Amino acid sequence: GGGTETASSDASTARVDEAKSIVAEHTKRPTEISAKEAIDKPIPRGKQLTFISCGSPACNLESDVIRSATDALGWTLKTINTDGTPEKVKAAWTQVVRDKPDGVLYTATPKAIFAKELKQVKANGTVVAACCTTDPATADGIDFVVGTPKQNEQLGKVMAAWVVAESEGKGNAVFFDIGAFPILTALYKALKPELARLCPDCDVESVDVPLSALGKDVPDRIVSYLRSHPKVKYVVLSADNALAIGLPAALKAAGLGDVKVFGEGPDTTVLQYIANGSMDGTIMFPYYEEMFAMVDAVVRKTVGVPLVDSGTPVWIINKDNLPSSSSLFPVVEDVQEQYFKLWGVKG
Amino acid sequence: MTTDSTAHPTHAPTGGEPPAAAPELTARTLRATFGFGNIGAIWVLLLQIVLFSVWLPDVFPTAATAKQILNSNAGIALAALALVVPLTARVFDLSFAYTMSLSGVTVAYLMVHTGMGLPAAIGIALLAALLVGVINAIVVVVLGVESLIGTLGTGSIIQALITFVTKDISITDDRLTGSFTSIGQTDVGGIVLPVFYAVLAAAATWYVLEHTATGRRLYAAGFNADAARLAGVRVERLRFLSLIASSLIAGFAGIVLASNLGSGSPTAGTPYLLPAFAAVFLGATQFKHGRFNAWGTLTAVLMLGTGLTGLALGSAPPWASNMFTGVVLIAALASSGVQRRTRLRGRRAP
Amino acid sequence: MTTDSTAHPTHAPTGGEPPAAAPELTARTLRATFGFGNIGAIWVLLLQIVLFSVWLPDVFPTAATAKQILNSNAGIALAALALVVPLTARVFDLSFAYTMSLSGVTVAYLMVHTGMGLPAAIGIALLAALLVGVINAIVVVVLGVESLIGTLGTGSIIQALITFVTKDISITDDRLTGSFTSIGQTDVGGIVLPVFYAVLAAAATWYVLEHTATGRRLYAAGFNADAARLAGVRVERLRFLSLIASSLIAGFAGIVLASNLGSGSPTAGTPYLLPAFAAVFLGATQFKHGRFNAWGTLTAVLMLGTGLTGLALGSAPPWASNMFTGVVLIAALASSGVQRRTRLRGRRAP
Amino acid sequence: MADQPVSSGISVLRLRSLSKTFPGTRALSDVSLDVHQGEVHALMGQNGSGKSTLIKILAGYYHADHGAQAWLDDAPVALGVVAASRHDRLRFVHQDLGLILELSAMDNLALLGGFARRPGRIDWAQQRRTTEAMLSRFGADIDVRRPLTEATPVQRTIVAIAAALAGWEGGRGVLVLDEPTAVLPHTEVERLLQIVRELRRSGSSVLYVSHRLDEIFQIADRVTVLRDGSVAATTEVAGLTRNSLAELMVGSAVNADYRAGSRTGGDGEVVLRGRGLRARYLAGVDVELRAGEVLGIAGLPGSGMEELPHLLAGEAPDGPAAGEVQLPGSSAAWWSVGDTRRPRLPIVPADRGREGVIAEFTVAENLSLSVLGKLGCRGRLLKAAERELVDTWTRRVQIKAASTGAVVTSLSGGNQQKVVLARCLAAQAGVLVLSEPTAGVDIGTREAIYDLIAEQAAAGLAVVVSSTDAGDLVAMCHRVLVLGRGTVVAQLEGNDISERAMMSVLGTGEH
Ligand SMILES: Nc1ncnc2c1ncn2[C@@H]1O[C@H](COP(=O)(O)OP(=O)(O)OP(=O)(O)O)[C@@H](O)[C@H]1O
Ligand SMILES: Nc1ncnc2c1ncn2[C@@H]1O[C@H](COP(=O)(O)OP(=O)(O)OP(=O)(O)O)[C@@H](O)[C@H]1O
Ligand SMILES: [Mg+2]
Ligand SMILES: [Mg+2]
Repeated sequence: GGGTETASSDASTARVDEAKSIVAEHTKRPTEISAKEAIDKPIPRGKQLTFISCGSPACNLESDVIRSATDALGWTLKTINTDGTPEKVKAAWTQVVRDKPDGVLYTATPKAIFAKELKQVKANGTVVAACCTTDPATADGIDFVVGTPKQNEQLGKVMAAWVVAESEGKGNAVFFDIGAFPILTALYKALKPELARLCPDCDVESVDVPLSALGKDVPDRIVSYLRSHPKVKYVVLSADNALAIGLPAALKAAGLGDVKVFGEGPDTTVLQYIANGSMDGTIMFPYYEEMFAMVDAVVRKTVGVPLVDSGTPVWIINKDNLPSSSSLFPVVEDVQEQYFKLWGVKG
Repeated sequence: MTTDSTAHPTHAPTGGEPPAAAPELTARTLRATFGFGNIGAIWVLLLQIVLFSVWLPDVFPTAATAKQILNSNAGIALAALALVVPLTARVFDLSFAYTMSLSGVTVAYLMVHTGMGLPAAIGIALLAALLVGVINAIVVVVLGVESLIGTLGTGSIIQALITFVTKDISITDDRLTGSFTSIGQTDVGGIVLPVFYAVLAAAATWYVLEHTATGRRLYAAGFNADAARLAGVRVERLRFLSLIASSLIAGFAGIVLASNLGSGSPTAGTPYLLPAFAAVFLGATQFKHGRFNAWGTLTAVLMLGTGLTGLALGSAPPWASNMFTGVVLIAALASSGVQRRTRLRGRRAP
Repeated sequence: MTTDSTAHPTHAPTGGEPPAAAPELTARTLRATFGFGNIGAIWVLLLQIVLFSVWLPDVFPTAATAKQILNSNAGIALAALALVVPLTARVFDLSFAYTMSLSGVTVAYLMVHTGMGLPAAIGIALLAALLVGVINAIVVVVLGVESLIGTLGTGSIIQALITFVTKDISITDDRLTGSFTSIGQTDVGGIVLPVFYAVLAAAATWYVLEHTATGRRLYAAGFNADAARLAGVRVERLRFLSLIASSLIAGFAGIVLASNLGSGSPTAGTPYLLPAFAAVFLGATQFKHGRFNAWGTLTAVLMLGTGLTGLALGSAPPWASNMFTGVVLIAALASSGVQRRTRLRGRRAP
Repeated sequence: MADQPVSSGISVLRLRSLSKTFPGTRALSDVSLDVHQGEVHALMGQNGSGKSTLIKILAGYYHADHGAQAWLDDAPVALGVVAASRHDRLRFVHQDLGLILELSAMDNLALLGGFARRPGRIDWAQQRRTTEAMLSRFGADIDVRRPLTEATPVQRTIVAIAAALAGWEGGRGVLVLDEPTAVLPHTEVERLLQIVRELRRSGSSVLYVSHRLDEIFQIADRVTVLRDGSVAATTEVAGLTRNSLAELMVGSAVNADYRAGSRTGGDGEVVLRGRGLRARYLAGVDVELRAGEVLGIAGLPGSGMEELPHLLAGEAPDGPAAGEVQLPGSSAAWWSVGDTRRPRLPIVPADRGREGVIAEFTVAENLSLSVLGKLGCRGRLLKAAERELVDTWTRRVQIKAASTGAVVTSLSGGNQQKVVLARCLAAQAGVLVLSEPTAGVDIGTREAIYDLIAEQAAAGLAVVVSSTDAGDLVAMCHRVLVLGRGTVVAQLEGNDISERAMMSVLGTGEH
């Protein structure tokens, strides 16, 4: 029996090493954006972009990022704020129909809400670019999508590697999902098999958090889970700007200081938790990269060159490589300059 | 010492005008009807229109803007109208927002997962809303639970059921395009059907409250349940019915909303909770001197919606809409406030 | 004579019990004090404890669970206590949730962007809350705007200001760890400081309402403002002060919350809006027969919180918590409902 | 039937074995009552003797205890059920009127009498004409479309009576009036009695509750007297005198024409001055009140007699008002009547239900409300001191309550009035303002109040009393200001104060 044991332990060591190398690889800050092809035709100035803001905090940042791009291009940006209710989103699209801009950008709204307006927008010749939606890009609908479920699967795999690496191949983990956001489900879809592959002894369970718990009793739910599952020491959050807020204090009060927490999509609060060591790591959300990718898509469509792959870089941040805890930052440090170079403009 | 006050020895109180009895067109009637106190929201609305037209002369004062305002406020108008009747009978129905989600999800679920036809699905969704109304009524009227909390409780239960069935995921499918979306998205001369539904619902509410004995009894039950009871008004039955009415209207609003969304969203209704109450209470200060009423509610919805559209047209910063809503709510109510206070004080007129 | 007369809604009222006059310890007094009608929430709480202990014998009935329940409900308890005094004077303060966000953001902003020390930052944040209270009071008491809508308006303005300053991004920095987080995160024997704050706030509220002339006058102003005014109670002044009190408590709760989160979140307070009102209204049915009161509010918070923790310990599905909250709200109120209804009926019977 | 009615006649309404137990109180025990066709049947009794309870059971508002029976025209009636089917046979004016003040006169009439309908909707024009016609029988000049919150108590009473009569013309049935005249002035009482006579002539019956003995002798054929919830007697009115009737109610000898205290008083310091007082009806009145003086204010509705007490007490008036008030006891300053900072005086308001008692409070809490500041020690409310105060005053004004911890609304109307009066007396402010102090107060209590006021006045309390009941003023006052059209038209002093004198000044003494 000893031989097989050694063999299996060798195999498991190998897998742990693989996990560690995946984590190590993604802990290095990416330096290149996925788009490589420069635009060889001149980009006309004076074009008009519209951004439909979702009404959540991140959208304000996104608006600023887009503005830095349009300013460099000599384009104008109009941001329409909505409160996130379907009617107001629809009204914003009605306005896009009236305004006839050259491009419209939006994030995280299902297409069904404005399907009718979308047809008219297309008829006006407006380019439509989206982020963070399960709706696919199709010939007669959205021209370009970044932040797709497929891209999220990549993140799920990295999360699995993190659990294995941190636990030296012994981790029992729990994944907190928000069912209301289908795009997050892709994370677990990839996480579970990847964890099984990297660590057959590890286990993970997905726990669904209802929308109505956000901002209220999420930390209490997580603490309760951990108390009733004392073997679980690794917590993976599907969206830590919604799930991690207040968690460190709750873990501390419950004496669960040995639990490690990892996530995806931090806000400044989460960055702060990472900075002071009360959270262990997270995958940075590529706000800058995705906004620029959308603008880039509109630019390419406008000048008539083929669109490029919408993949975005993955970066694990932890206490040691965190650039700042008081503001959000790009994944690729000079993302702006790299795009400007592709566009042939100066920032 | 105010010398001017002695110049008006017979003080004319500004009170409620009758709804239907032909008013003589005296200066006093005119003042009471068109004075700032009675239609503050309309003046604020007009002021907004002037200001936005000056600020955005090209885009704001257009027919397209008018249509956009109407179209984008039909849903909230329907939601608010659901509240007028129960509030008249002094019953809070906080569950209406959840009922909206419920009926939308029900239609979508039935069409997508059972392949049911649209009319049948709508019928069952309305039945579900009716059931909610009955349960609310049992909780509030029969069990005697304070309506504000009782309906928050039923709302919470409805949300639980929705989560149970949908797992909090919107129900979308190709089967939901076509006839289903046409309920909410068909437009007539640029104005979508929900606008007409809202006007119809307002007209019906107005007719019931102003022109039927039931309406008068609803007000009586709301103002003074005990006296109404002594006068032979069946207060409990009216409360029961008013909760059913609100659930049915909310259920209908939810179907319209889902059709607008093209999907059954498990949380579609919740954003309407506070705005709808704000509109109904603001509406109560309009036209009818503190009584909940349908046209006042519509006016309030338009007054709040116009500004938001204007701000969006002018690409105002993200904080502007909240600021605007707050200021306008207070302005419209304060201008009616003096009025209302004197009415309340009037009770003490010896 | 019909046999269903007992079920008749217009049933004979029973008078309320004496809160002030010394109750003799008769069987009736005991029943009134410990009967289901008066402390329904406590019975429901005990029932929960038994059920969860049977279901989860290993994890539920432990000291750790008790501590967890206390710790995780201190914030909502503070928020709810902010509402007790204004509601007693019949003033709704919906802005409290936004005031919570405001004070948290203010402390964080001052410490991070101006390098101010903690005590000064807290002082200024409380001043900001005080200012909100004064503005609320001006809107509601001086301008005479219906409090439900007036404070929704001021809340909306506060949110706009927060968005303006923070761009809706949480304020974080290293400077916020250390002394700032210790306000909310320090624990004494496993129980964090906010629990003690909540108990202190409840004790203070209880003392004011039960043992001072001001408390009695607040109840009088809330029950019948006109009669109270004629009896020499300065109703307007009390309403004014009650709004200031609620803003101050909410401001303090916001600071505690921010300390707990370790950041100034622009929307930290909003999720507390409905749960806090639910707790206060439920609390009003406990101990004091329909009067808003501090201990009843704490009991209600615990009753609702215990279930949520228990369900999470048992890994209940995501819909379970809403279902539970709804059922328990209705159960606790219905069991007190019969009681309360008779009190209300008693009011009019001349 | 076992117990035969005292007088013969056909019974329209018969009640047998009617009992009602509230927690802690037996309001009615084994009451039997017959109302004959075409008679005015008075129901008398002290405060809390069960009159209103009996009426509310008839109206279906309360259930009776088991065993009660009732017949209307020999058809058994289910007590404690609001039945529309009885609506054409039984009509009510409840104590404290049972109106919905936020609604207009038109609406209130329609709720009781039915709506004028066109197919599918209410015919508001017709409804308005009907309402105006009904109200014109009383000569009431009110806008039928405006909420009754704006109406005076007198106007409200008229609306309540008109509403009870709306759509109920004669025939066999009973009109039940529970203290309709509690706040009505003499002229309006006359009109009401006239209407009651007309009803009797047309064959209707009236069950009539009042504490005013004169009315009973003017109008009633028979009287049932309740004492502590039981029938003390049912008898022909013709065989009674004022004193014997009063004695039946109280159970011991009383003087129905009681006058309290001495005829003269008020030679003390001036404690209250008002000058140039104007308001909606007042058109310039000067007042001076001395310590130990009881000053009456008489007048018809619209003369300003309802407004004056409120202005003097420091209630910021509703509409424009002018004038100044001085309280020489505390300072020499003249306060404008609109000044909200000016010190307030304790007042017993006319509208007890809305402005007097706090319905959710107990008797004790209501009583101590105005003196809480004196019951404390550094902000703390001393419960023992409160209890002592409450016990003292409950005894002094003889409040009949199950306990001082009972909700005040469980008291009878008259006892609630005593609670409010006790609250104001307890404040010991030196000046006391009373508006309709004896509204709904029984004869025994009324005398107790007269005595109490006289006793306090002798000790230096200055009192302003306005009352529509001339008897009050005669019994209590040292001096009476008679108001007409907003000004003082006469001042009566000492032994000149009499009902006849007041009526002759007001021009209503012709009957
Ligand atoms: N809702 C109630 N709960 C408890 N006790 C009540 C209630 N209503 C009346 N009572 C009691 O019943 C008795 C009779 O009251 P009722 O109102 O019938 O008297 P009344 O004869 O009409 O007196 P008044 O002349 O003062 O109007 C009183 O002792 C009163 O305290
Ligand atoms: N309508 C009234 N009826 C009876 N007393 C009145 C009335 N109006 C005023 N008072 C008198 O005024 C006082 C109430 O005013 P205020 O609240 O300013 O005094 P306070 O009770 O001493 O206040 P504090 O408790 O704050 O010291 C009472 O003590 C009472 O004597
Ligand atoms: Mg009575
Ligand atoms: Mg009486």
